[in-house]
Amino acid sequence: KRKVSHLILATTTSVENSGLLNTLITSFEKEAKVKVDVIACGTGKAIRLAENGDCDLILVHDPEAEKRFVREGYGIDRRSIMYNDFVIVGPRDDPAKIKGIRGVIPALSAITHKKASFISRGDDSGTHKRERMLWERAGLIPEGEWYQETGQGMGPTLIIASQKRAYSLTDRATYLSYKKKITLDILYEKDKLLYNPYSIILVNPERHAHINYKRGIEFIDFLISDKGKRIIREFGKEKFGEPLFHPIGE
Amino acid sequence: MNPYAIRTHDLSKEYNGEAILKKINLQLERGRIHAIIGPSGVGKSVLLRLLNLLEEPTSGEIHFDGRALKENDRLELQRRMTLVFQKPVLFNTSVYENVAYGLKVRKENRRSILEKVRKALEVVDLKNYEHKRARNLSGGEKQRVAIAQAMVLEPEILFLDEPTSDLDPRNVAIIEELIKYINEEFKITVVIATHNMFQAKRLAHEATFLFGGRIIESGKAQEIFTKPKDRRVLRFIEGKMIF
Amino acid sequence: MNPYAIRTHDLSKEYNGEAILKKINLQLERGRIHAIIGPSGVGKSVLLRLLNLLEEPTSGEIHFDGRALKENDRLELQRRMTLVFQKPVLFNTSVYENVAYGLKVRKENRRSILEKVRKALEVVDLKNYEHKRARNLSGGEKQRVAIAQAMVLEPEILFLDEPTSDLDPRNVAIIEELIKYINEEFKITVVIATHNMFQAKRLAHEATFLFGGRIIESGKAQEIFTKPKDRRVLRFIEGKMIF
Amino acid sequence: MDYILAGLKEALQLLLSFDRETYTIIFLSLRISGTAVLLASCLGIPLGALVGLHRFPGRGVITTILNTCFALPTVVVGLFIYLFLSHRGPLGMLGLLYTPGAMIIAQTILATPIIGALSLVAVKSVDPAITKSAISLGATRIQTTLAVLREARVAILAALIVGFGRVITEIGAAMIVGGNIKGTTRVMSTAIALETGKGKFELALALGIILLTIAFLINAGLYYLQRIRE
Amino acid sequence: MDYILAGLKEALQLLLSFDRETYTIIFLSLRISGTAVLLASCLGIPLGALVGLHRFPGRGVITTILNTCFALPTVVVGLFIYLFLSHRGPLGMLGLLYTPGAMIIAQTILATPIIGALSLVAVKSVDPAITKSAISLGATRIQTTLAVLREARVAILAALIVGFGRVITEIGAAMIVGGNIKGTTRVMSTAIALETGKGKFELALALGIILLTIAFLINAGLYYLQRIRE
Ligand SMILES: Nc1ncnc2c1ncn2[C@@H]1O[C@H](COP(=O)(O)OP(=O)(O)OP(=O)(O)O)[C@@H](O)[C@H]1O
Ligand SMILES: Nc1ncnc2c1ncn2[C@@H]1O[C@H](COP(=O)(O)OP(=O)(O)OP(=O)(O)O)[C@@H](O)[C@H]1O
Ligand SMILES: [Mg+2]
Ligand SMILES: [Mg+2]
Repeated sequence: KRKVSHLILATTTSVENSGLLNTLITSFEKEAKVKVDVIACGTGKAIRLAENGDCDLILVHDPEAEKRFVREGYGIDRRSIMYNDFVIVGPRDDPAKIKGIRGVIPALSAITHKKASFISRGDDSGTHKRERMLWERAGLIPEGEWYQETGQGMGPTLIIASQKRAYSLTDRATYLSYKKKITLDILYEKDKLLYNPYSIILVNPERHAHINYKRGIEFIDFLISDKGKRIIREFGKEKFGEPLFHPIGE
Repeated sequence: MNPYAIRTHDLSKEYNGEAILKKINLQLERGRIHAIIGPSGVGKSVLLRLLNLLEEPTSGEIHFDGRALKENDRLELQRRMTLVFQKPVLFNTSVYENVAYGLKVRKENRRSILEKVRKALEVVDLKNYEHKRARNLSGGEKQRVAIAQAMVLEPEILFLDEPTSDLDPRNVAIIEELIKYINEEFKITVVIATHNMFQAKRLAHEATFLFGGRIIESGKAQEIFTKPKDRRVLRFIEGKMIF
Repeated sequence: MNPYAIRTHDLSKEYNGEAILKKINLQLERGRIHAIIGPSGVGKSVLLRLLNLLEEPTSGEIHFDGRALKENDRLELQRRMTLVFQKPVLFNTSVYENVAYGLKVRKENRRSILEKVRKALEVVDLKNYEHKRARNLSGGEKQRVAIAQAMVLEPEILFLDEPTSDLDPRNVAIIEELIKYINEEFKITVVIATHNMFQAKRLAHEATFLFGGRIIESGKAQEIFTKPKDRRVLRFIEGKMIF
Repeated sequence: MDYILAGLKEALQLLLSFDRETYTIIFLSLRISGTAVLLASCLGIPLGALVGLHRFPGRGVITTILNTCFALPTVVVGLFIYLFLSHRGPLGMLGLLYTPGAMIIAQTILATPIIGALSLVAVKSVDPAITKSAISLGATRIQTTLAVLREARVAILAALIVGFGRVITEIGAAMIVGGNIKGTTRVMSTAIALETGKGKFELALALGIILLTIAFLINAGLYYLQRIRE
Repeated sequence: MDYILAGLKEALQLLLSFDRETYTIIFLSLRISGTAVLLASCLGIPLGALVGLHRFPGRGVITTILNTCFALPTVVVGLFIYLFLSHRGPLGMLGLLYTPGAMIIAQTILATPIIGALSLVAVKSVDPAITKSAISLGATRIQTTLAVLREARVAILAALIVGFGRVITEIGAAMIVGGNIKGTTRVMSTAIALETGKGKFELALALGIILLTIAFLINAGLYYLQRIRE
């Protein structure tokens, strides 16, 4: 039997890799006397694990998939707890000249038009799904030598983009933590379409009776508490000069 | 008790469809020394391996103590006999471990193993060889270890496949004396495959000649060596002078 | 040309600090048959391995054709001599491949290899054995393959380590005839390590007795076998009767 | 080059700071992989000996299957076991998912065919006459097998080393069934993958260097033991 | 169980639909890993034979290092090569990063010590008398080594199988130096990891089944070849 003193949280690698989760959990564990086990995996896999009842909570960023997950009765209590944003990064010389362009859609069009290299994650992650949505909105079908899919996490994808002097869509948090390893600059940012909210969802205890519902609620409550918000707001400020995530409901 | 330690009935053996032994009917009387003689490649070693239950005959039967071999007393039978191979195959361990092996698998106590092994090594003139690695021994030394390995077991039936081919005269004498001694003293049935006519003559009570996969003559050693009935045996025996 | 095919100077060999051969000074005259005789474990096989450059002596030198061995003509020298081991070690391939091996490494052409191998197999009475697996042969058959393996190379010096210990009289005769023939016909120097006194007497022109790691007597075979000077040699020769 | 030097420095620092987390990871790795190799030997060596020493119909197929297992992607093994241990799976009630137990199971399954296949080759390389000699000296079937294994000891030891290397470095299965949970199921290989994913190459290299050092010490010990026993 | 059946079904569909992407991945895997094993054999077998057949100071250390390489995390190898091939690295100008060439290099480095270590055990298991016999029959050093290798052929073949299994299943290095780029450097193992990450377990299993089937066919072919040659 699973120990009730454990809470299993499946989440995307980007959140785990940033180190935010670690800080949050350390603080939570002190108060709640419960251990939170983090399984870092892609959004797709996290949702799959939750469907199978192999975790108590998921923390992901793929609004479409999240909604479906709740609609199909696998999850309850979906809460958007924080956000950051996506940015388009690229080589400093900006061959497609997207810097200062108005809107992300024109930016992508410029890249397509120039056939400037673009590296996509291609792994059905939240980021990848957002990228696909953007191409769709732009009415473009990215195809050809210039568009390549890595099928890897955000970090490795940034490294590949850097080596190949290519554009890429990334979340700001991962970009900041990789900044020193790569030679890519943020070339486009701040569009409504680049808003990136993270949600936490409890696995439906009616489907999986063993789910640690009570502790799960406690964890969610902690995340949306003032203390939780403060931790999210402060995280990374010192190291990167700006916060990596922003709590929702400020 | 059945007078025959082993009898075979139409024992045959093929390898890849080639018949090596053809309907061998052999009677090995208890307590005697039997010589199996024949040219190289005739099947002497194969015969010993069959009798020692190391290989299955293609057809035919082997009777021990007058009873056909039953699958479930294979181990017990096996432990009543031992074969010294033509080319000694020793384990890659020390001389002591090699000689002790058969006693260890019989779960004898350490004390008695130590004693028996020491004695056997003394008999084969390898007194200070206990800790040497068997792999590095000379040809004759290996052969003597193999003989000691079998001797310590005091089997009811002892099969010897060219047991002295790698030995010098002194050691040949020692081993032959030993064979005669254990045969007389403990009534151990001995079966020797050999091409050394001198040795067969010196040791054997009974002799069996193999030729072309069949027994061509068999009987009292004395008679066969002095007045063989088969021409081929005669030729073979006369060949001894060039040995 | 130097009258000695091989001379050794204070050749010594130790294993793990134990001296096996002690300052051996041997002169092997070209074109003759030499017998190395001595009890089991005295170091006959070790000596042959040293002479055939398969092992390094602990001290001392070997001279070929009157010249000390130089590292860079090792291969060439090696190809002028061959050793038939006491335990035939055959490759796990066919009989044909085994006998052909030495010719193949010398890059002889296929035609001549085929011819020579066939002839050699015929001589050792293994005519239809070409395609058999060497591993499954009888003891005597293996030994004959090993002899054929060496013979096809027609070496200048042929080392034979107990070459007929697993053979029946008929084959012993064949091999001995062969040895005599190649010695006389091709002036091949032959060195035989043996404990078979009959054989040494029948074949050897010269004989060397080893005892306790040293040469205790050496000279014309005729003289040594009839009136040995050393008591230990006498005892050894007298032991022949029990062979 | 700086990376590598930095990695070396980091490795030393990690070890010398006596960082509890690092040591937890190291010992967990050794415990899990050691246990798995032990269990896999108990299954694999007898299996290899059985197939290697006896002729029976289907022997070729079993040999081929064992050899095929070298190409068993660890992710696939992980998935399989996940499907069994998942709450929806047949063994879900055991609650083994995300525990070291699950990792041991996965690694045992990975190592068994490897140790089996290499043991098979090992016993096949032993002179068949050894078997006959042992039987003739009165050994039972099991004793005969043990005698052959003793002759093949160098090659069997190599099989264990290969098995150990396979499981202590594998990531796929460990991630899926262990979950790489800090303090519970995070082992060296998954920690290395994690740090690499984070872009902390120096730390990843440092952990890699530590893993190799441990492996080197184990191998050196085995080599030495083997030498003095000969 | 349904998963596995679903995986099997999916595998069949993938193969029968003659999906170009699937076949590209399969052939790329075989090409890269096949080439790597070939190169690794050219290096590893002579290395193993050299260390196995000659006595020289440092032999024990080399043996131990080779054995340690079984515990070489593929991620670490990947990182190393990445550091060399990256634009900032010493070999950056070759432009090999994220090409099959880089993967071949990584896999060769992974497979060489493995094939070397197992070849070493293989030649060590051969009766030392074989060496002497070959020399006595006039073989040069190389010919002698070849004779010993021929005696050890079963075990050498096993070494190649182990090496092939290692490289065709490894993910760590392939991801880092290959990049898992669709159509260019995506191989079976990285594709399996990708599908697993997406939560598409059936597809991952399907690819795993295809990989195992290919490995099985290769092994069966080798087994058969070996049988008829004996
Ligand atoms: N396992 C085997 N597979 C195939 N053929 C075999 C096998 N064992 C023996 N033979 C063949 O059977 C024949 C008889 O072999 P065996 O060893 O019994 O001869 P032998 O009478 O002992 O001869 P020798 O005096 O030379 O030892 C030989 O021709 C040999 O090649
Ligand atoms: N490689 C080795 N390592 C250690 N000891 C060895 C080695 N080779 C031979 N010996 C020892 O050296 C001695 C001489 O061996 P060798 O084989 O030369 O004897 P031999 O005269 O040929 O005897 P036999 O007539 O029994 O063949 C033996 O006591 C043997 O144990
Ligand atoms: Mg025989
Ligand atoms: Mg000898």
